[in-house]
Amino acid sequence: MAVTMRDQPSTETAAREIFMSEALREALDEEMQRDPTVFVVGEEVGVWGGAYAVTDGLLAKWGADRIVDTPIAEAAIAGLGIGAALTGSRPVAEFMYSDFMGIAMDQIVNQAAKNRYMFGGKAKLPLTYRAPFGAGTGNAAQHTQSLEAWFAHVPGLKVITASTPYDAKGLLKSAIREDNVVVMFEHKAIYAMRGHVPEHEYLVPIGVADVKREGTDVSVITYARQVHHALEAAEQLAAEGISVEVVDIRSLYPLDADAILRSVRKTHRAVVLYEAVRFGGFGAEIAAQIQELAFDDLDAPVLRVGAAHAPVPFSEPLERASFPDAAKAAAAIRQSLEGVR
Amino acid sequence: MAVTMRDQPSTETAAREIFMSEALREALDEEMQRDPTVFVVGEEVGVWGGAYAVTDGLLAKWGADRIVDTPIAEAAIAGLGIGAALTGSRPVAEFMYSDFMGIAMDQIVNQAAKNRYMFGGKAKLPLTYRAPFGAGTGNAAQHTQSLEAWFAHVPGLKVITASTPYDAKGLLKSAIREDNVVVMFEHKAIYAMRGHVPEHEYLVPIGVADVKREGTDVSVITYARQVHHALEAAEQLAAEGISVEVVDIRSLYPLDADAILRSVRKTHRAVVLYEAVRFGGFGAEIAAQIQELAFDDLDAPVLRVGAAHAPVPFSEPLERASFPDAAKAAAAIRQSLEGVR
Amino acid sequence: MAVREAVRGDSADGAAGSANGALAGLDDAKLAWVYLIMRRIRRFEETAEEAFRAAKMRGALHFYIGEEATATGVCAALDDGDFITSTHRGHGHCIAKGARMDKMMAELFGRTTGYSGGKGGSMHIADIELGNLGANGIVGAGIPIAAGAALGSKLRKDGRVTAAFFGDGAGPTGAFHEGVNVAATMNLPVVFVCENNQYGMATHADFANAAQISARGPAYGIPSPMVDGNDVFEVYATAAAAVDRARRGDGPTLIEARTYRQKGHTVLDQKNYRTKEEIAAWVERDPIERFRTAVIEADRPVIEDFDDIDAQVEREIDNALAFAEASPWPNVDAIERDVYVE
Amino acid sequence: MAVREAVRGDSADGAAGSANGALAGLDDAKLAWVYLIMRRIRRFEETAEEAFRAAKMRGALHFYIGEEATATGVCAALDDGDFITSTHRGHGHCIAKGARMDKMMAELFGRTTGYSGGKGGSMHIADIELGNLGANGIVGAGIPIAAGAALGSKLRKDGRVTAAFFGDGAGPTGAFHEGVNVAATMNLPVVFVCENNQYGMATHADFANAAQISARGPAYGIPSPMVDGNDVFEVYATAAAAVDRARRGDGPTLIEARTYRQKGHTVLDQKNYRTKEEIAAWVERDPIERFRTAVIEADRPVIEDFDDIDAQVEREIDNALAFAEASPWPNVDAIERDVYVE
Ligand SMILES: Cc1ncc(C[n+]2csc(CCOP(=O)(O)OP(=O)(O)O)c2C)c(N)n1
Ligand SMILES: Cc1ncc(C[n+]2csc(CCOP(=O)(O)OP(=O)(O)O)c2C)c(N)n1
Ligand SMILES: [Mg+2]
Ligand SMILES: [Mg+2]
Repeated sequence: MAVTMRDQPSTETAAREIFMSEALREALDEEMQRDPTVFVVGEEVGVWGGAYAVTDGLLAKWGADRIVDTPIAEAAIAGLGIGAALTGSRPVAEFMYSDFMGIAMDQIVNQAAKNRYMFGGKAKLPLTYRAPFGAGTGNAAQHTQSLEAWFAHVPGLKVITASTPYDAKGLLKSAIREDNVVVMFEHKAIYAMRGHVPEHEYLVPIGVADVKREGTDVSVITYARQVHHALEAAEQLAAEGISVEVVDIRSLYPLDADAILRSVRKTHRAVVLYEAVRFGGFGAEIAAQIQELAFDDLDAPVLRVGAAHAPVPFSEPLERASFPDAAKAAAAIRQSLEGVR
Repeated sequence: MAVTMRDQPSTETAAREIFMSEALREALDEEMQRDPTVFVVGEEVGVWGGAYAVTDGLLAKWGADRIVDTPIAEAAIAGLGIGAALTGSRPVAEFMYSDFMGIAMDQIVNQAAKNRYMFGGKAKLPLTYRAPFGAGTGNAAQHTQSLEAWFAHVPGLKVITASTPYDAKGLLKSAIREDNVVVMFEHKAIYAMRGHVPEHEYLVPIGVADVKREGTDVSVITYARQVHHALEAAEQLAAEGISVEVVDIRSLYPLDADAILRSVRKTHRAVVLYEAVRFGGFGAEIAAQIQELAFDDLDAPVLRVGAAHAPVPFSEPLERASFPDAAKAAAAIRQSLEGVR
Repeated sequence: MAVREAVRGDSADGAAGSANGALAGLDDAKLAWVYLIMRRIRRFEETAEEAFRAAKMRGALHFYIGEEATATGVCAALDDGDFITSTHRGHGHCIAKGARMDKMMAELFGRTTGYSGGKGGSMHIADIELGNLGANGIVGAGIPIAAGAALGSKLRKDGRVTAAFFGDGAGPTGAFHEGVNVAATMNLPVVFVCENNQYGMATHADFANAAQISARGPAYGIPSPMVDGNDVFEVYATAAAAVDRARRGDGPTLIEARTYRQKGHTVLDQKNYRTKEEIAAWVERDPIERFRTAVIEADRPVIEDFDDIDAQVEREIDNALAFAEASPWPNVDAIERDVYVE
Repeated sequence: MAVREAVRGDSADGAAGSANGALAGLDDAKLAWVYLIMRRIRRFEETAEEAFRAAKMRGALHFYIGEEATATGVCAALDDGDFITSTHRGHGHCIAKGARMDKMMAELFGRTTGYSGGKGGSMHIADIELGNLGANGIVGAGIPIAAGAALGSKLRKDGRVTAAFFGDGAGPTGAFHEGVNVAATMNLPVVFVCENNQYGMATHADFANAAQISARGPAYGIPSPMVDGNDVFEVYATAAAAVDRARRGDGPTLIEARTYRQKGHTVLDQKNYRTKEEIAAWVERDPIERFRTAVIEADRPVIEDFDDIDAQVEREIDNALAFAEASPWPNVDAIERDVYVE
């Protein structure tokens, strides 16, 4: 899947295309170089190099004091991050799969997210949690969930996710430099997607959405892997004369509502596309905000495309059909256009 | 706070008013009587009688084989329920505070909720999780959250919550009889609210909303304690000639969208009132559905009133101001009426 | 320990003997059963690996090859009505508890005829009727569930025992501790079986666990014997004693079975975290070979039947594969079915 | 163990001595410090209780009365730069780590001048500058955080040690096990201090924990001494050895301190789960009284100062109460502040 990069500098050797996993590795590597208090902690981040190879090679380069392998103990991993962050380090704690964060929810939500507030704003927690999420890999119900809505609902956390290697690198670097707790969800199915990443250093700010494709008829508000389905649908629909704008929110919290509203006020129609279970998913927040803040601008209801109301099934035809894809996105876009008042 | 009961039989000794905690206890007691495989398990459910006295006296009546005290081990409590339910019992597992469910999220979400599906629909899990939630008690950030949105987003769980002793008893009895995993959230601040509960046995079905007050100008869609704030606001506004309908959803999943839409199609305006953090809360799902399914019926955007974007503060003025109340509900209702197109 | 004469294995896969009695007193039928189960596990996985490499299935496959004696020895000590909880590496437990290989294979192939109708895959196979409460993709998560099954048995007084299988990698999890402690405080009829196959992914068991698992018994006031997990007789004898203790109402036992996974963590694992020599040394101690040798050395006539058993297993495997390949894919209408009991 | 001459306590509350050295060698200044801290804890809570009963504050208050020797003995063994994590019953730890009682009292009163500006209350007081990483409303949750602080110290090579306080009720939690095991595998500079005050709410420690906490050391390959938590000398000596071990890089220690909460679980607890005799027997062994007696028996002249210390503490308490009552309530504009670093 080729991705249109809007904010990349045109003067670069445009040829440098790397995998998203590599882009993330570069982010870790550069930030470890920049700040000696940055370290990585998690299961199999060392010898194994991370379940999705993001930390591959970093142990050899940085040693076991910067790339800290842990036992299988997600609550402890979350807590190691908190304690280290509170006392002067800048940890990046990895969950091998976001599905395992269920074990660490108390530490993430009751401890990390609330620490600063409960204690009156004195502590800072420069702490990044990374976690692969999303489906499409045949790993079934306990390894393929999209639970970002849980975290976006928790004050004290910032929540980000990238659709391209460029964004992934820039967002992760910003997250590491934040003095707040940031949860970064990385979509498994696009770790091996290639995209341009410049040689020079850059950051992608947290809280700023990115229009990945401009259009005038319908806005698709989306994130992570679904950005690519949206772009695919937009490409298909362009042939039918339908102009689709694709807004990649990149941050769930803080949400760049302005960018979303800007787009919707232009197109007057919105489709929210996300891979989590549709019911109760983060798309509901986006839809609720759009209709509230741009009610008079809407020519059709905000539609949502999300996953089926079921755990993720293993079998390929079931898994495929459970999730949004370009065809479903296109269908919703068409439906949105039919709903003219 | 007096509550208007709509579905109570009028022939009863209307005098029998009991606390919500008693109503819940009656539900447990009756179901334990009815089915010898029903048992209660949790922290301090026995000698102590439950942190909110719901199980008070049950140990003396039923003994330690039916009222099972556990160590502080929420993941184990969740798992005890799962294992017992899979093998022929019908457990009611209690979390002392819903805030502690963070520790048990893996068991609840990856195990209980997914078990039946992952294993091809053969197992049944007649399992009820009970958990006090909500604020207003000065118990601060780690004891007063409203995290129902997390659970409503998880296929395989049913999620219910009551605003009255009548509903509490009827819903809990239904939950215990379900062959599915039901999570019942009980609002702490209304355990000590009294309301009519008939002597005769009855059930309140899961998945059916209840119009707690009829009105014609604006629909307030709400649940649990906020129902009372909505009713208070409705009462106040009635004096101003504004007729408010209050819909108590009672079940978050399955959500009785028909009942909500029926109301909104009548009033053409909706305010969603909930006590969780506004951003990403369950009210977003309700708002998203209303605007999608009743777009042409709406005369104003669906408004949402929820809690501040912060952990729950301890200090009384802060805690009070963080949460919706009748005044805030009334303000939103008025705002909804102003938004005439 | 209750004596079971019930024939194990499923009729579709052919008759199988039963196993009970003390180690020395294992009769021929039981020895035949043990061999049958271990061969089934081995051949099932070898066949699944081939199918995976031929791109006939997807997802993650975690092979139990080299660890057969543990599941087999433990399940030989269980009654048919007893329960187990299993892991991501669950094929062996599943087969040892009597599962049909055709339905297992079909599940790995993602077909409707599979144990989970294709919804689960390799990591999510259960057979409630046979007492297998399920494999699990979450390390350690079966342990509290096993405690729950045992609590159920205690309250229902059904006389059943639950065995919880888990790896050395589960040793550090909170679920382990919460589950074992609760079970011990309540004296529940459960046997915790740690399959210490030396690694969890690339992490050595001794790196992950601050002390050996068998040192944990005193922390819970329960016995924690260590056994050679590649010696089916030792596993059986120890498990039988633990099951007995549990059934008597004397509470849990924590067994650490030292064994080894001869294959990678998953079928795709190419990582370099152990030496060829280490692997070779453990292959030398292959549980099936050791079992055969022991039977030969004991001069037990049942050895004559082993060729027949091999042939039987080949037929079962061929059937299972053919069944799986011929089975239909699930219909997408099924996606939202089976989430709830309607 | 590093020698600290730094004056403990906060200047607002008046000067306080320091404590270090071996048990026998506790000099008068240190004995005075120990007495000062224990008296502060006792009087702070007695005063808070009165204020609560006079409806001047809300929420839940968990009193440490009767357990003063544990926090005091442990903190006497820590350097100022060392860290602690605390619990829902955190006033004692907080004071022993040098907190100001005026800001604590104001926090209990929900005022802006409180440690958390009124946002935390009794269960959520921290003082990062004094190394107190915070009380905690979640049982057991401080343990992984303490491991994290210790990991941070190890990586930053800052020579600091972290002490994690928790109750017997935290013994069964997954957080305990994950935290302690990880710390032990990584040899982190942390001391785990289980304050076994016999109960968690109405649940006896022996009901909740299948074996005594001090039996757990071998499960993690670390020492797990049991001490009389009402004997400040014994607590101090054991903690000092553990801190020493941690600072040397030899890894964690798990200390079980047997003590007793003389009050109910919270200020509102009226439940009937222990006998009057049991309570009376422990009041007999009151840690402050025992400390006084020991000082008298040892004929240490510092005893002469104790009345002055009492008087000083009364002044501090009066100040704290007046400060809290006179302090402003938080402004509602503050609700969404302090959630993030801006
Ligand atoms: C809670 C959790 N954390 C991490 C994983 C990823 N994971 C799957 S298997 C595995 C290793 C498990 O090791 P062990 O328990 O020894 O079992 P083995 O694979 O050796 O049979 C890991 C880390 C998981 N599935 N669940
Ligand atoms: C995870 C969790 N479960 C339950 C509770 C409710 N709770 C608060 S204190 C307490 C008892 C704690 O006992 P212990 O650890 O012995 O501390 P103590 O109160 O005796 O000091 C319980 C059950 C909690 N706060 N956190
Ligand atoms: Mg292993
Ligand atoms: Mg205690």
